[in-house]
Amino acid sequence: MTPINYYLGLGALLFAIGTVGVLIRRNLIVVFMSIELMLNAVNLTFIALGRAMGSADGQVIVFFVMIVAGVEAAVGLGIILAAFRNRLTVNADEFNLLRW
Amino acid sequence: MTTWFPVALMTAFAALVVGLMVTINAIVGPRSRDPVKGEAFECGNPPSGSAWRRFSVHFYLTAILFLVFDVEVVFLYPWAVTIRQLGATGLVEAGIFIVLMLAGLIYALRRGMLDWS
Amino acid sequence: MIVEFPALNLLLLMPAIGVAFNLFFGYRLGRSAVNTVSVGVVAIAFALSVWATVKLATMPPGSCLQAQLGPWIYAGPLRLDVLLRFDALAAVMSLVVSGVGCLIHIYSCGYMGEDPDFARYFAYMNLFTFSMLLLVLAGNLLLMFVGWEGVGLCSYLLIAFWYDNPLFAFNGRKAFVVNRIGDVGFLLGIFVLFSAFASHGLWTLDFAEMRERAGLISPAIATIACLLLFFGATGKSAQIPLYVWLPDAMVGPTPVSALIHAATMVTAGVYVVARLNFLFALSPSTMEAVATIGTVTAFFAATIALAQSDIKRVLAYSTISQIGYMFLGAGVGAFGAAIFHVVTHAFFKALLFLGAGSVIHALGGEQDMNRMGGLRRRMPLTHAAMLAGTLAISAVPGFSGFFSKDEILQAAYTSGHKTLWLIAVVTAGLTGLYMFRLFFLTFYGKPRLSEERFAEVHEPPFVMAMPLVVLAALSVFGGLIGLPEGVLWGNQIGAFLAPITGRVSAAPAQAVMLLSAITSGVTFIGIILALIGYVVIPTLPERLAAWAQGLYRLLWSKYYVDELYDFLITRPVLFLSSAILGRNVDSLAIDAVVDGTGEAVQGGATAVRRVETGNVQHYVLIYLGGVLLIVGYYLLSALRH
Amino acid sequence: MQALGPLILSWRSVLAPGIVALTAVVTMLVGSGLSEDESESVGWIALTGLVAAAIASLAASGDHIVTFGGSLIIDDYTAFFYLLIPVCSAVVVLFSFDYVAALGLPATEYYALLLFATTGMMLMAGAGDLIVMFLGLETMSISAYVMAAMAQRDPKSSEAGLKYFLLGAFSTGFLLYGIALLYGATGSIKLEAVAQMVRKHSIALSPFVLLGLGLILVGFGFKVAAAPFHVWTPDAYEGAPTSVTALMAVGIKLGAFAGFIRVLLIYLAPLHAQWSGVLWALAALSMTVGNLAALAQENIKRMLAYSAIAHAGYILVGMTAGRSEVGPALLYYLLGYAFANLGAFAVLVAVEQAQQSGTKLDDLSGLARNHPMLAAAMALFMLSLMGMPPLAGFVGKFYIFSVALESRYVWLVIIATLNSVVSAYYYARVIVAMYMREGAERQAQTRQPTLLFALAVAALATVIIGLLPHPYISASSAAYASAEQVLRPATAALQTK
Repeated sequence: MTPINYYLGLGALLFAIGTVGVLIRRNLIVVFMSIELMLNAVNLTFIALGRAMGSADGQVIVFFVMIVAGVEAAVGLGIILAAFRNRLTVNADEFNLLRW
Repeated sequence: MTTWFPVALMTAFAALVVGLMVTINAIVGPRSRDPVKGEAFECGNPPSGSAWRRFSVHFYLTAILFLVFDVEVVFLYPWAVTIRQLGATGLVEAGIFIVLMLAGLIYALRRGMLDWS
Repeated sequence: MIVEFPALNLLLLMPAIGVAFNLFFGYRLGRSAVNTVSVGVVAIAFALSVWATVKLATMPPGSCLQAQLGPWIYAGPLRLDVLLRFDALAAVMSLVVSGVGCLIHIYSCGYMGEDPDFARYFAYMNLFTFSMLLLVLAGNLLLMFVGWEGVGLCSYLLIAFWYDNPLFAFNGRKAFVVNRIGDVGFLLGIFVLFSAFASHGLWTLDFAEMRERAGLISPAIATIACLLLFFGATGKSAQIPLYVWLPDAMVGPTPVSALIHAATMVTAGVYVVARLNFLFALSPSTMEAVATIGTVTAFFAATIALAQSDIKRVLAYSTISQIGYMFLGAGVGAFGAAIFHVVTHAFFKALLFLGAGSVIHALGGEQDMNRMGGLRRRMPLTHAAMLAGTLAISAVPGFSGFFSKDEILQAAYTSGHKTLWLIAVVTAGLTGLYMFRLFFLTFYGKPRLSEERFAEVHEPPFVMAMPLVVLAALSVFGGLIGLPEGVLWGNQIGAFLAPITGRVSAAPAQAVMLLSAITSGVTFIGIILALIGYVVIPTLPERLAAWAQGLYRLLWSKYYVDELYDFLITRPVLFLSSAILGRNVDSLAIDAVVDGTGEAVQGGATAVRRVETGNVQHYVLIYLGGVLLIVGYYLLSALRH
Repeated sequence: MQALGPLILSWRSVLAPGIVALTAVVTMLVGSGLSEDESESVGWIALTGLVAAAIASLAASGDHIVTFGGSLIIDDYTAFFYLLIPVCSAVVVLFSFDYVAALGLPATEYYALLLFATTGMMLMAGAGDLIVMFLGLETMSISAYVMAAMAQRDPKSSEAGLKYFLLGAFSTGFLLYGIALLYGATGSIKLEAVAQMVRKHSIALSPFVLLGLGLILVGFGFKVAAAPFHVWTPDAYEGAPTSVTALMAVGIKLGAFAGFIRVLLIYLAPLHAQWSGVLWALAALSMTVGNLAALAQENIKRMLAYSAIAHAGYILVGMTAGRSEVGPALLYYLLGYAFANLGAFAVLVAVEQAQQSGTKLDDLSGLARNHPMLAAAMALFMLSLMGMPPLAGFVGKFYIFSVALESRYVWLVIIATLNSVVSAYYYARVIVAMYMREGAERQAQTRQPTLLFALAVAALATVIIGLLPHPYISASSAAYASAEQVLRPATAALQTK
């Protein structure tokens, strides 16, 4: 069986990739996809831990996280759409009406 | 540390293979740069318009609805597996869950989300 | 002996009733109703104070009256009650607050007779009286702090009362901010005391209980706490370094200056020190600091007062100077004398402000003494009253200020603070000089006002004159409650306060006489200098004009005296006061500290604000920075194990 | 796999949030069947539901009981927030009526989302495991994201929603990762089990627990707007419709702190030595950043956002102390903070409507002349937030700071006290603008009985909670004590073993 550390390491790596994506990508949709990647990295971690410890809790959480991610997708795309309608751009740099 | 050794080996190997293939391709591959070559392939027809098109928002709304009802199953499936152990309580709870989803569906209908006219 | 005395609640609540009345019905019911109620509630409060004091006086020394309005903050072991306690110190203070306050309320009826915002004015004044009474009656430190902040708020509201003038509003805010700076010290002092006593199981901050257990506090803690509290006191009582707000506070209505910025609120710092004397006694170094700051403030403020031409500003600096005396008294252990001086100062300074107010009122808002002069003839009553006040503040023997100031100076001398004593004596001379300068410039000499305006000058109406007369009488005779030991009935107020404030051992009789003589002598020198400079010489040219021959010589003489005066006193003093203090110290150093802090804070504000670039990915970066710091911290601590 | 033991399902634990959630569904269904104009009246349905939930909150009071397999907790702490949160939301509903119409917000969705957000806040207060805590947090946050972006035609609103959402979702990732690590270290997501595990020295100091703890601090720090995780706050508060800002400043803070305090101070108390240092830094930074930046603001909503950050800092000062004496102080402080803020935002809503103006400081000039009651109320709220005795803000601050000092966090208390002095300046600016500056002549105010009622509730609460703090402190103490009960039997059980 594959040692749990591999899963955890992969999870951490995916999480880091997602984080970097949020930080450097300019397209809001891609930023949002990076966030989803982070959530799924955590999901992987949960599954791996749950399986390693023989507890179902890990999998239960993943169901909930998936739901939350889905809802966030729905809401997030809606908000990005609203922002796009107002500003005709999805470039993260250009949203700076509110500052200071 | 030894547990990580295969990973490192794997990574190095993958990098090596990919690097090799890309490099060889770049060196030996023939190249012809003309506009036709750069065009998108649309089954032989000359491509028209931009690939960046906006879709009707209805596609998107439907996708969201699909997402919601798709994910619903995630909760119903484990319940179905343990339906006997959970008994009446489980039945009531699943019922509440389904009724709530139904309320969401009614709301979506009233807001005209499935109205394509 | 502790006696329950529920009327104390009423005493406190009377002004609160006035506030509610003025706020909700004031404008609807009109001016006379507002005047009646506002004065009435304070008068009732005064009557109740008298009743309570009489009752207290018949009880054995050291007893007190108390009333509990209810529990306030009970949390865990914390036990704070709304407890009012009326002991000798509170008695003296509440008599002054409600008594002088009542007179000033009466005077205000005339002074604010034409102001459209009378209801708001009286609401603030009653609120002030309420807060001040709460401050002096509070049985624990935190309740006192409520009153302390309340008077600060009222002071701010009343300074900026005529807020249409942006300068006034600015000055109000300056007062507020400077006071809040002091309040940091005060609040921290409360915290320190609280934690010190709490570690010995005392969770009430109750004055009486703290007094009983003061011995448990280590001198170091007492020093820290007392210094912090004293820093707060310098804010409210306008001492170095936080005195800058008081002269600017003079833009408020003059009765406000009389009540808040002369008679009562600014002495709150002295009251706090006297109230907590058992703590200050634990820390000789703090006592030294109090005495030194008081003396230095007294001297510097007096020199500044010499160079001012605005009548209210002179009085403001004299207030700062007099409070300096009070702190000197407190600092050398003569807490009773300090409180005594609070009382007499309340009488004569309220009188002086109200007199100045009459003058300003009569002159249609004119405050510059260079445009006054000769008012004696048009305002004989005000003139007489001001004379009484000036004699009292200059500590001319026999007048009220003499007894209290003398007691402080003697305590300073006998306790071995000879340098401070010397500075204080010189300051006494300066006091005579600047106060009589004010007096002469205003009431003597040729009228410097245009004739039409001079002809319109009139005595104040009865409601304004009456308080003047009463306060004049108090300024003249008020000192009799504290005669030196061995003279007639001796020091009554000292004996009354002794259970709270303790007593200092009196100096031998000859020394008393000698010290008094020195002080009085210096005072008289100051007065005579004022007389020469502002009365005698200005009249000489007229007489010399008659004697045509001696004109040149006497003109020269006048010039000579003026020059001498200018060279020997005004120049150095002016140099000190306007060049160093007035401009350099006052505006540069202190304003630089105050404004500089302000600018540093503003600069910090701008810097912090610029972090918010509006770019969501910059936010992510900041967020990640925080995450990395925290994760790094935990990784390091995990590695350590 | 664990055996599915007998499930203890207590209706008491879900009654109040259930009512709110059900009302949300009813609002959604009823409102979507009505025309645009009619649908504004669904606010009354929402109000009824919230009031009913507040009454039903009493059902959750009592001894500490864990139900739904450890997912929900019944005790006075839960009841305290089950009562407070719907009341605050109800006040928001009260001053939303005309505002929603004036801004052209979709009323049905507005009230439904407000109710869903309220449900989430309540779940956070009653959560007994980390999943429910997470779900409550997301329910409340996701609703708030949408509400912030609700003024569709206002680019600022959608930008506020966008930033709030992106950073919120990003932050969710970290919180979740923290939960995952804690789960991995302790083998459970039930708070009680986690608490028992971290008592063991070997587990408490494992990297998993420490990193998990750190990331949970990050996640909650974001929700309570503690610096440096506060960056979203000013933008989101400024851009969102004012009534939504009120909900964010009060409701979300309450929910987040309810969860944060329970998790950290009660269940992770054994790790106090590990988290107090980080909280110390967060508290000091939040207070300083919040107060300094607030000084330079011209928009009152933005200023109140920074003030909210500063107040989070004050609360964190108390949490840093971490002793059980501080618990009641925190709850009491939240109480005073909630009503003063609600009131301040209610005044802003009123001003926006009465004057057809924005929420700049200049827009408040001369308010005392034009609307004396509004100005007086605003002054009261500012004074309370400033910490002027005897109002609630002062008593709360004194209470928190004195406990912190008692725990020897001297420097933190000094920083806090200095900060509260700085804060006086910007709160005073509002008062100065209202009372001491001339504003343009404005037209007469529109009469709004519900808004005035909301304002009166907030003003009365601010005064009464400050003047007569005793009953409220007792209630806070009882609430906190009952939440703490969980530790005692556990300790006893450990000892008997």
